[in-house]
Amino acid sequence: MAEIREAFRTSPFGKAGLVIVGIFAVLAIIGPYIAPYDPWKTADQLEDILAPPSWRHPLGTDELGRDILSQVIYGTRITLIIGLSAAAIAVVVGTVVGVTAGYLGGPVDAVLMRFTDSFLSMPFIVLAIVIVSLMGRSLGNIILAIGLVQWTQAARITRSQTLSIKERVFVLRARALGAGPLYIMRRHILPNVLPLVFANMTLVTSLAILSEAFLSFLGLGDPTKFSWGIIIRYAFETGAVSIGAWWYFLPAGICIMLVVLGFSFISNTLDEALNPKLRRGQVVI
Amino acid sequence: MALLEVKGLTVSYPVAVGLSAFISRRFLVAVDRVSFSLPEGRTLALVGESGCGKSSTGLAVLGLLEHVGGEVLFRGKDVLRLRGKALKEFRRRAQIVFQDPYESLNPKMKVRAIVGEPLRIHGIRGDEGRLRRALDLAGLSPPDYFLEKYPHELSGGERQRVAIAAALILDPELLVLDEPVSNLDVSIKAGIMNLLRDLQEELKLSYLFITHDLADSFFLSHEVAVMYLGVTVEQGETEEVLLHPVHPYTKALLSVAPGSGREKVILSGDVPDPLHPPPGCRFHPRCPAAEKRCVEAPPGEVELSPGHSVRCVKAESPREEP
Amino acid sequence: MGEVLSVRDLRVVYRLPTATVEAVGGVSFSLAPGEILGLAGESGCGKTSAACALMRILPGTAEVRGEAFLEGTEILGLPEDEMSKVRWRRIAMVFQNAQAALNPTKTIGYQIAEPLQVHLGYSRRRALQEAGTLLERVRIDPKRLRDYPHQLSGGMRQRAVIAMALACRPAVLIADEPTTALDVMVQAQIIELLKELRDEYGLSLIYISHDLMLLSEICTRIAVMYAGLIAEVAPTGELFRKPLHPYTRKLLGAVTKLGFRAQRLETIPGSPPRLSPPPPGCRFASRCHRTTEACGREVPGLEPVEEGHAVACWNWRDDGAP
Amino acid sequence: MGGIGKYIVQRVLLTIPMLFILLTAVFLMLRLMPGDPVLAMLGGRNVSPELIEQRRKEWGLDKPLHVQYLNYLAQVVRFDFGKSSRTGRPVLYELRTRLPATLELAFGGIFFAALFGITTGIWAAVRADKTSDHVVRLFHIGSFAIPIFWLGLMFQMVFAVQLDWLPVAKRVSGIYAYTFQPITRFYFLDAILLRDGKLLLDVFKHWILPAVTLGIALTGFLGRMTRAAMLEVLDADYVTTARSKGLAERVVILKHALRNALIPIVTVMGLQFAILMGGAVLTETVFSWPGIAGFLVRSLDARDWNAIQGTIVFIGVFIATVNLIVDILYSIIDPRVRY
Repeated sequence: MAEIREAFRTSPFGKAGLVIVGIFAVLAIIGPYIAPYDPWKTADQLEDILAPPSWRHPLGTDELGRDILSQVIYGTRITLIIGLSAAAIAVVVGTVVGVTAGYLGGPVDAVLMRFTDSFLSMPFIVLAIVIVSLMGRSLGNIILAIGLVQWTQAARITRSQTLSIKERVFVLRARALGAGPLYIMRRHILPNVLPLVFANMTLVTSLAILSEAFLSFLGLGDPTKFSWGIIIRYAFETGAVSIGAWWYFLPAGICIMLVVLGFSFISNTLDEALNPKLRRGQVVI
Repeated sequence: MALLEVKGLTVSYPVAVGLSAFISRRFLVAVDRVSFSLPEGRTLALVGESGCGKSSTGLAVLGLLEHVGGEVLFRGKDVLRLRGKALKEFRRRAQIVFQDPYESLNPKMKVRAIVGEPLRIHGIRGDEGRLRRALDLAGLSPPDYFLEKYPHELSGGERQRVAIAAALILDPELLVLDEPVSNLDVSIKAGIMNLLRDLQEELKLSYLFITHDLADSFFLSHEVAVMYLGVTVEQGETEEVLLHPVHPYTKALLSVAPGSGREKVILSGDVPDPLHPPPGCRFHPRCPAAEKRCVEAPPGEVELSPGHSVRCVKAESPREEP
Repeated sequence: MGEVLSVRDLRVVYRLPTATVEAVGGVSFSLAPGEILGLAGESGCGKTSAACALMRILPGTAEVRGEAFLEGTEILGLPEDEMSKVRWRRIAMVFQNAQAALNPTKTIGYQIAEPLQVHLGYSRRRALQEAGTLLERVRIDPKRLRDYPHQLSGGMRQRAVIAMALACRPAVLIADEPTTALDVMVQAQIIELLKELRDEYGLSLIYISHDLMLLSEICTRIAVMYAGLIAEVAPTGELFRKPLHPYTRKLLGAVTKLGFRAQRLETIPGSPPRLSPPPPGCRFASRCHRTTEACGREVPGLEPVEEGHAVACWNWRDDGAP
Repeated sequence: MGGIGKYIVQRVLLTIPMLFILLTAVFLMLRLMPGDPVLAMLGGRNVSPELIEQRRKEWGLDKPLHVQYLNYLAQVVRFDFGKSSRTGRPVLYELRTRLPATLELAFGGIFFAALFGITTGIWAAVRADKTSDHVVRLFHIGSFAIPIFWLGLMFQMVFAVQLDWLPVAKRVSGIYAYTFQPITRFYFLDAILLRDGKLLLDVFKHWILPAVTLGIALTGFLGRMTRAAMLEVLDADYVTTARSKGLAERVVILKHALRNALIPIVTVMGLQFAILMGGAVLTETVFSWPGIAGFLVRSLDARDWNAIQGTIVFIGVFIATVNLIVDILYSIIDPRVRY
């Protein structure tokens, strides 16, 4: 824990990550109370259709005259909910599979890992697309689909960590004392694996946020909600690029980028704190 | 009766050769029919170079390995066949201290949890006094200073003392010491060696002391078994074996020990691959005194004097000093 | 005259983000042609830092001060491009971990031939031919030129590293714990080889080790280091017969010896001082059994006692022979 | 060298169970997903029960699951994925004619990813902890964080719409759409075979934006990997040894460090390829690129059952093959791999 605090204290990237994620988290919570408009409210006048940014609509409007700033603010909550829940599913499934495979070893490990490998050889976007288009475009299904395709990485990381801890002498010592497998997993393996799982979770969250954007962009988002990906999808469908309506897709894209950047900064900083190999400047004595 | 009686102990490891491990498994015989006995309150040193099977023997004696053959009798009961409660009872009475104190302590646990762990595993109500006594015995005083520390806050010697305290807390009878001082600096090592000797006297402990350092075994052990490629080539009273060695390998090993003052017998080449051990006497390809019959069959064990035995054909037919 | 290497007041300071550590605090010694000087000391005493400083291969965080004359040329202040002509050509180094010192994806031959091509301008073919000769000299079959490091045994790898270091016939070879990871028998082989090479190539050696007994087998002179300073330097026999520094005496008393079963081993209470910054007086004072008021005030310099024997202690005279 | 041959055979044999698991997973996913696939495919509420039954028979979905499974395997082994209900042509034909487009894009992606990622990764590692290192790392994380489709849209807006330097989408300009008869369907190759310089330029202009877009999507991963691997190698004793042997820094980095650093990079290249194909789906959509991924998206929209299943299996087999090649490549660069 001390090394994590130290890493965030010394890394400007790590601090920036915490700040960015913090701001968006606040926005997700209070968003609906501060949004200037109802994001679904269409325009009454013609000049409010695809209007460029103005004092009335700071980020302009879409082809139905809806306020884009409000859409982006509402989208924050949806995007973060999807990102965090999908990451939670992925990490829980991945950790269970990884620790089981790593600790039990042998045929269980071989089967689970072959299974993981075959998942890895499938582009996760393709898998997610198929799952969502078969199950229907709802928020829950999107979370489930992303979670179910993102678990492989968590599984690999926890497995390799479990394998290396299992070989550590203190585990052998516990066995020599007569400890059973459950005791060893609980007392020795998990406490050493969990920090990595936690670091991995931040990375998976950013991947999940990107995945949601991908799915939405491909027309598989939940049509009853605004997420950043869906806003860009609408912009794409409207042909915002060719008519030069940059305000339509720029803000949502920048938000995605910032949040992913924030989570990545955090994940990098955690990685460096937990993986001494990445640290530099040791003394040679 | 001896506390520990090992008869014909064999340890093998499955070898994974690349991807073919999925198709066929081969076994490497790390320990081949090793026998010895360890009386109460005494120390037996297993010495030899890396890969000679001494550590495997130590782990096998505690029932920690798979693919083990032979018998390991602890107070007359075969450890290899113990299950359930009886096994747990044995685990209480036999403990191990490992080589690397950096590795053998869980970095996420405080000293209190590490030393108290054996109590917890055996469902013994841990009282504070017992913890303190164990730390005290291991020379960690005052105990309060150490109880709330994490391993990384301690020096190498202190960590090894924590490991020893954790091994002592259940009042064991047998301690397997697997190279307990090999990673320590000389001045710290000396303290641990003294401690081990004091503890033996005070608690009447029996040690199975695994080491590559002949001088260390000379300091701590009553008896010595010299191992080469999974086989004991010579064993007996420490002074007998290390001052009047008979087996050519023991002689060579002693001669190259720094500071032995003996004329060097430097064997060329490396220890053969244990996957393909040489036929006959395993030492013959490097033996300065090898002859034809050494290739033909492995030599039997010859008792030169009570307790001092050697595996060498030259000793079998005592024509001359081999 | 006739000194190959003469080091004066060598200091190494690490400037880390969190602290400034004085790893070597003013070390002076000289090396005569054909001499083997041992640098002894426990971990963290600065022996490796001193060696790497002479090779000028310390990381950028290290600051090196002092002078070192190699065959009359001062090398610590040389510009890097000049130094890169001297390094490996006149002064070379063998690292502790041979496995790590060899590039896993290049053949042994390639790696031995490389310095010959760079420094002596040999053609690729000639360099490889010479590499074969060198391999043969360190008793490796020249056919193995084409092998990759992982195909060699630990002992062979270290011998290949020695061949690589000797390729350009340097005047000085620094061997940093070259046998620590190896078994005693292989260690004996390497030491024998180094002695032969010294005679044959007229090498001077600095041999770094934590093992005093080992140094006694190979060195003509031994310098004992403690906390970044030389505590005592003496010809090998003299150091063992008549150690004067309290640290040297304790260290010698802490070593287990074959054939002499001590009742207890000497121990040194406490641990070495922190070097960020070092304490004002004698660095051993906090662990010394006899200190005077001078010890805490001023660092004792190396005081010559006899020919080749010097000690850095305020009270060596009062502390009669052991 | 018989060792390598044996290794390759073993590696191929190991790929078979993996493919088998993959095929089974695809099968189970498509059949056992909640919701009736036939209903989903027909996509409407107002479909008569007769039509549903008829389709069910047509697709063999009325048979027991294990029979369906065996039929499916038999189909896959023959690479017979049936006909696309959307285009009316065999799915395999559709995939085969679209593969060159996807490959052309994918190669471009790998090329630019390597160009940006590996070079900057090495640069950052060599100058570790200096300002340029921080800038490069920021670039790596940034390129990972940018949603690739959004980047494509930005590129389109800047380079195609605002500056009008490059075309917005497609593989060739409209004028060629009718006159140009592809031979290999690799348009670069076709243009060269036809000795048509103008066509070549046109193809290049269409290719560059999507290829760079896809490349940047991978740059972050590759760059971070390269930097980490390079840092580790630069810290290794053998690099210190190489330096002290008197080799020039350039030689130390290129001859001693780089090859060892590439070993872990090559191992993740296989995984990268799966990500690359995922990125291709998005890139093809943004740039209306007529490749396999675009085909999948349109098949999904049209609920084209055979096409979906065929495309997924095809992509899976394709990636498994690439992984196999990468593994063999790995065994060649790393002499420590035991055959």
